[in-house]
Amino acid sequence: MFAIDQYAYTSRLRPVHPGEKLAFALVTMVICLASVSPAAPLAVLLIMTGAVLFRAGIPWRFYLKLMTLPLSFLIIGVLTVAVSISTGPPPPLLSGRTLGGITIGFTAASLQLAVLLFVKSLGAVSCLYFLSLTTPMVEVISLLRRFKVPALFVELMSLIYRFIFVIMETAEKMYVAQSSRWGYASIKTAYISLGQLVANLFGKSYHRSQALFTALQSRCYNGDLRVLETPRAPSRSNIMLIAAVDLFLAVLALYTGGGLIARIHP
Amino acid sequence: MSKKFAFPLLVAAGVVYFLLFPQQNAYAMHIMEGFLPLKWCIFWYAVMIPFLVAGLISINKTVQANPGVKMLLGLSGAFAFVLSAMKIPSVTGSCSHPTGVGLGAILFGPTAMTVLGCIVLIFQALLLAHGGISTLGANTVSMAVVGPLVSYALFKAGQKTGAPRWLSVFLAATLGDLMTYVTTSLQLALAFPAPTGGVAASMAKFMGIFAVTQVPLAVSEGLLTIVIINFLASY
Amino acid sequence: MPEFILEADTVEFSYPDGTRALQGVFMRIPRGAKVAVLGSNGAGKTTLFLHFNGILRPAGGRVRFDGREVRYDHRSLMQLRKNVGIVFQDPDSQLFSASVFQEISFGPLNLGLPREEVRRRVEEAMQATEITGLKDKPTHLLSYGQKKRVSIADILAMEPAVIICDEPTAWLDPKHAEQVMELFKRINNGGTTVILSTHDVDMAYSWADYIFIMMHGTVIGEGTPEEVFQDGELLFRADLARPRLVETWAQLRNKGLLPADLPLPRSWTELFELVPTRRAPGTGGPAPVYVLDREGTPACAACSARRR
Amino acid sequence: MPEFILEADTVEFSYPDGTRALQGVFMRIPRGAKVAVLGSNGAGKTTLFLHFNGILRPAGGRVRFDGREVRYDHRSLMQLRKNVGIVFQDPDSQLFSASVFQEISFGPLNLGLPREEVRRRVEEAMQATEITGLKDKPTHLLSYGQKKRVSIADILAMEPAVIICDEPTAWLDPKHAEQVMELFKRINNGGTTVILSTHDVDMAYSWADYIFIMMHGTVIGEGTPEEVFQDGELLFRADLARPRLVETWAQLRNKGLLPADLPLPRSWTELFELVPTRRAPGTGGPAPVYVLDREGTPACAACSARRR
Repeated sequence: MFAIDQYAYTSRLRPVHPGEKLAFALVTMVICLASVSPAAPLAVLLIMTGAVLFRAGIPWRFYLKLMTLPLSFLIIGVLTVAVSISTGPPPPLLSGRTLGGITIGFTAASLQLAVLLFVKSLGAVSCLYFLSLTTPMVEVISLLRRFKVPALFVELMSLIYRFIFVIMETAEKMYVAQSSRWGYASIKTAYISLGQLVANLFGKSYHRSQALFTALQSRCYNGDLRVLETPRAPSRSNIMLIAAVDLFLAVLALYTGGGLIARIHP
Repeated sequence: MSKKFAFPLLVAAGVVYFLLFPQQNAYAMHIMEGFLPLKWCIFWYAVMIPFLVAGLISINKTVQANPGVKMLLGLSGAFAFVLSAMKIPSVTGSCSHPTGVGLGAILFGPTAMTVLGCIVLIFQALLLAHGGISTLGANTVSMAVVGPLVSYALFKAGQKTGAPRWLSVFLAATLGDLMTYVTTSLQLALAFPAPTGGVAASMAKFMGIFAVTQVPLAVSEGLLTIVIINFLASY
Repeated sequence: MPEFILEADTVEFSYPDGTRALQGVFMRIPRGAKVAVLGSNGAGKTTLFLHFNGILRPAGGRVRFDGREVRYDHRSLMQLRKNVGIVFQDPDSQLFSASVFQEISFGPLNLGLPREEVRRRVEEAMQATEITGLKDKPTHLLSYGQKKRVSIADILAMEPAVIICDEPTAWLDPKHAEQVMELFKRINNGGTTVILSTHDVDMAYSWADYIFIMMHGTVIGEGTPEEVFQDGELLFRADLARPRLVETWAQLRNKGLLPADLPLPRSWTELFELVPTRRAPGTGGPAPVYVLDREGTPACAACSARRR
Repeated sequence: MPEFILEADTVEFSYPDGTRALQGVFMRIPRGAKVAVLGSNGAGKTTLFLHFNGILRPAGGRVRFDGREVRYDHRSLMQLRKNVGIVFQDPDSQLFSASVFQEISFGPLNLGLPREEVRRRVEEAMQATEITGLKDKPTHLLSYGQKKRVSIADILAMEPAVIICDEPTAWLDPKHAEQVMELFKRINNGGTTVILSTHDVDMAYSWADYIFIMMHGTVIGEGTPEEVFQDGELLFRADLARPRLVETWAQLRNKGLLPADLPLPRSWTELFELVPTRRAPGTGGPAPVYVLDREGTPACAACSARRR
């Protein structure tokens, strides 16, 4: 139903310990976000894309499509940051127009910020995709359980994850049934049909929750949704690899990012 | 390319992209992964946590008294996720996704919505690639704290003043939606203040841009929510 | 008027998750016929049906309605869906209105018909499916069999030229299943082409004029019920059992109890009429056995045999 | 050890909306038996089952497990639910976890068993239901039949003395339905009492040791399959059809082709073995007919008859 979810269960990195994958994705993302020059984010983008395509075996077409998903937000957001609007004396613009006393254009600083923002976002997105394309949600939830995230939160997460698919399927069936009876023939019928669909879906969700409660009770449910975890041994070589890659990225970020350099050459 | 043409060209490219892929603006109000600087990510996580904890404590109390509520909340969360993945025909002719902020607040109340909304946002990031992990705090605050609070307050106020149900539902859903978008714009403006004019000028920029998609969306969602609530009342 | 009302011409389709649901399906539905599509779960029946009213668009090949290739603009699609109605398997996912009357009026109202015409059609559909008495009942309080009838009335009220029904007898007890099959016979008598999918060979054998057998997304055999169910090799490939009726007939013929040159019977009554009565030696006749006759009143088998 | 493992003694129950779901049900389940409860939707089967493991509490009458009256304090209830497991009809509202392994471990963990024991039971239940290969698959990627198996494993892992299954074959195609019935035969062979609800008379006839017929919240008849399905008046009142096998047997006997004093056959093979071969006069023997034998390989009927 969701392509990302399916790849997570079938990717070649599935057998790797989920904790290692999560740590790799998160640490790398933090380095990427902390970086103040484009070099480290670009390296992150490259490494993560390589890992997803060549280690996990995700088809490049799909990955590319996924990469275009946040583009509309990114382009609009980056342009908004880059453009400066001023009514006073025009700032030192690289390029721009003045219309009726309002100056619209780029400054060197804003353009630089926009470019940095662009690559940082893409780098972070690649970290997110690495995680979601290689780690099944079941395992992410297990990790959260082990990290002592409140049990209620974890239980709700696992229930919601399980039933997203059930409800989605019901919704799709209802939508198809409505469409074949002209339910979406015009805007007006579409609103009525959709309203009817959502209201029914809510009713069905309610009844399903009651049926689920009954079923769990008959299996001695006593308030906790306890389940047995299958323990997994972390791999030392993977941890070393992750440490090495992230160390490299951190040094790169510090070295190009002005942190170290700035102190030496103020 | 001469610097003179760089600006108009880029703006034109943005506009063309915007027009070509309108469906991709559907989740525009989720701040994407990596867009906020690290310190703002941490800041919004810090803002989110007290609300989340309060929500969990309140849910926990109900669950202790009635263990079946846990299943109901689980199914409701799944319902909210599926709702947000649907497409509604917008009044402008394109399609968009409902946020479910208003409906959720009316059906489940604002405290439960904070917890459910946060989980839904995690799944949207991991399953649908909308939003992100680093921006989860900021998105939760706008979509699962501010929005539902506004919606709920408006709906209750509407009930108290005896306004017709359709009107209070419409206002709750539409303004709840709009407030999430105002909050998001504020979050972006705080992170990227304009060199001249600061946060206020930046906020004006972001609000101006997102108004194009968000105002029609909010109105569409308001209308849809009226239809939904009417059907629910008739069962 | 073309001989075939619906045609699938080498239709290919894959779901986004990569499942190749249809792999070059070639199927031509004779106008006015009672057609059964047989196949186990996952054979591609439902996917094919969703192509017949344009919900799905083939990745390769063509679908033709009334001799003309189906186009996928909004107007053409609406026209197609008006002519080809689908009753889905699970009535719970297609009933959404508060009352039976409202439910059935959903389709005709969406067609933009005048109120009077909508009312007439709803009344007629309720009469045909024998649910007039349920008119004002909320749909969620109906029994499963009643819901099934309402979901058929839903489509009847749109007066389509072809009515497709996915697994009409799934989860119905034998008695109600038979009633539903009778209903589809009547609908077909009115001139509507009826297509049913099923994995019930007994039902397909006694009901259909023409049968298609699907497997792994293709049609692996077709023909009249007599042709299809005497083709042992085809049934074997399709992993289908022979209808009990054909099996019994073959066994009795094999035992020398039936003449070898008679055609296959189409119903149990026909079969039992073919079997000659033999007086047990030494007794005055067969012992009386209580059986239920067609109308369901208990009757002594020996007596009713004598009455015939 | 009491002869009856579960007893419902004039159990009454009404739902909050006023529906009188059970009106004095009297039912005694023989220990170690294969029991089928027949009845249409709304007859009260599910409501009765929910009394058998203490989810519902009777408004009147008593439920007894193993000869002792059921009490409704927390401890007694847990004890009862450990011994009486219910597999619900819709696996999608029973399976709460996306992981098959975690799902099955839920019941045994609630019993307070040590981790190693839980793991052993989960493995065993997966083996018995033949789903070990699905261990790492998420629930939502399973087919309906696979989900059904997981929901059975859920209960098996609790190792109950009685396993109740609500409409086990609903929505399954004939092949998978037969596999599930085989599974319940194996479970029963291991000593577990199995209770199934169904409206499939053919299935109930060939599978069960003992049958109850429910209607409008009471038991209107019970007995061995032979007894129940020869009682024409009972079947008529219960709005049930006779199993095809019984019907055919009765017809043949009535025609004098079967001796009147033989017991009812329990399978079609048995029936056909009872029918004597008669050489058609003037021919050298019956014409060969192609039939599928039990294993599904096509074979000439005449030959296979000769081989026997």
